[in-house]
Amino acid sequence: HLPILQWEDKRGLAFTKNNLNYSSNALVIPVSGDYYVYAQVTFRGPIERYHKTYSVTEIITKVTDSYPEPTQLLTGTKTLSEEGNSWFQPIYLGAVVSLEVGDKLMVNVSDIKLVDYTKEHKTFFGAFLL
Amino acid sequence: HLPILQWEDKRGLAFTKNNLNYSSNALVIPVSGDYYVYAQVTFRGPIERYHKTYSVTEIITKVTDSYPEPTQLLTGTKTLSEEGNSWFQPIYLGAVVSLEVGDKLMVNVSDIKLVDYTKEHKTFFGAFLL
Amino acid sequence: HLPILQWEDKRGLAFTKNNLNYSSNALVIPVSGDYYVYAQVTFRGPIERYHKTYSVTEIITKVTDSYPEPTQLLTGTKTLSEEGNSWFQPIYLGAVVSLEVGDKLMVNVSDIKLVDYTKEHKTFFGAFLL
Amino acid sequence: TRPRRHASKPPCPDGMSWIKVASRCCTPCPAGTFMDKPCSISSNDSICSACPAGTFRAKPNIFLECQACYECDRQAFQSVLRNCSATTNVACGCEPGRFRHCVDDRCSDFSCQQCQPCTGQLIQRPCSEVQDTLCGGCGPDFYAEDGECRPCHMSTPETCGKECQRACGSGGGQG
Repeated sequence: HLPILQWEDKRGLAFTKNNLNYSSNALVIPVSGDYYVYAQVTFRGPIERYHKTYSVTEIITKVTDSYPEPTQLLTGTKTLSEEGNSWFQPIYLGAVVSLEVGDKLMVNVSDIKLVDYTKEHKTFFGAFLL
Repeated sequence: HLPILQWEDKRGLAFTKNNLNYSSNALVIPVSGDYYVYAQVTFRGPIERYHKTYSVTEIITKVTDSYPEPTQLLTGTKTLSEEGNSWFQPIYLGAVVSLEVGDKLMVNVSDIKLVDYTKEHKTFFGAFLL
Repeated sequence: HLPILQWEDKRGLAFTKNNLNYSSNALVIPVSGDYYVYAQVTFRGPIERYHKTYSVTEIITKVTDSYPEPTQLLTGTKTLSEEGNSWFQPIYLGAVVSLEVGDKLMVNVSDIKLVDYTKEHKTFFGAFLL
Repeated sequence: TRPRRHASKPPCPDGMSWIKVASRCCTPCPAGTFMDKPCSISSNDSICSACPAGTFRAKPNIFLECQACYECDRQAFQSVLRNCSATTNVACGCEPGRFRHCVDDRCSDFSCQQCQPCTGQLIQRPCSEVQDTLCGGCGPDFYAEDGECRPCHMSTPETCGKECQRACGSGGGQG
């Protein structure tokens, strides 16, 4: 499986409320219902001693205790054509999904080393109950 | 007019509820109000025996029975610079629009052959009442 | 600071309601709470007598009367690789932020001359209270 | 006594799953089905229904729906290696004469590119599902020039240089 991003959930602009808590890299669903789930990851490169990146991918996945396989909910895949020099590529995803109490939401990326984690307003993740 | 995408509305992650039904390629608005409408289309190419694609466009449109012309609500248009080899380009759109009961929401694209329809989490469309 | 975009708030698809008003280039928050804030800016170029654009940036910022510095809430920054010929690049941003009554929301861009303001469905900005 | 804030989730015996709405452990639905009606306090077990066509569940589950099958990308010359069944997702490969050009290391997204023909060259490694043909040196009756393999019969004594003469014999092709 693709690497899972870790998130800040208290400091700066980050917050959780209404029992929608963050634990072990996941948002944990407190009550069953339809949620608008969204995330943006800003990718950036190249990483010097790293080979040319051909594409970047962001996936919001759902993990359910009773099922061994994660479910891919939303995926953004973008090929890159910025030759050699440094590049930035934001991918935003958002949609309504039906979730059950206890479901865990996570964000996977094709390569953690390419994620721009330096500013909270460039890479973010959230959900709200409709 | 640009081609209109068809959607799965029951199987897998897809669902409709609260009388927001899907019929003839459109979401039909059951009650007047402000809706957050969104869609992502993942485009991919090239299609070999097809000329080089210069740009891709996704438009969420509204059709109202009482007015002959569709209204373009949201548009995402992106030029492509991936030379020759295969490329992927997701376009996400989302915003609040005021809709009347009976209005129909559809997604148009510049070229249906370039739409990645293979996985439900790459291309999706939805709306919810605020 | 980066230039601030001006918006149409009455004509066409644009509207404001529930006291979420637009004044001096900003949406003014009428009641404290969590808002889903979003904006899309379509950038396009090149502007003939203009040097090659390396990247485009869109930032949704918050200004609070009691604090002299604007706060960057959401940022989308993308490098461009379309060699010379004309290009289009939409950037969509959206997330939940906690706001206080009187806070002002604005959209800043790296270069106003590159913003495609010609069609209301290509560049838009909004917010709604959860 | 302490008030029971809410029915906490006792561990279920192996092979059983906690059903919140029923506040009890029940047998999950087998692979290939989904939980149409969860078990309840009164009834003994859940009602499972077969996954509708175009959907699947690979493992026992308590889901209310099955997962939508992927589709093979015909526009990108993919072919179906294994159809979607009630318990397995579709598996896609490439049409004959094409190989996978992966978008990333996982290769969950790929296009099918034409195998190179190695005209006039020896095939060092044939084209396969996962990689292009690997061409070797020039084949018999061909000689190497400007990075290409040219047929001996196309050369003339005047144009047949050292390599051509080595590969095609002294007189070259015609004349």
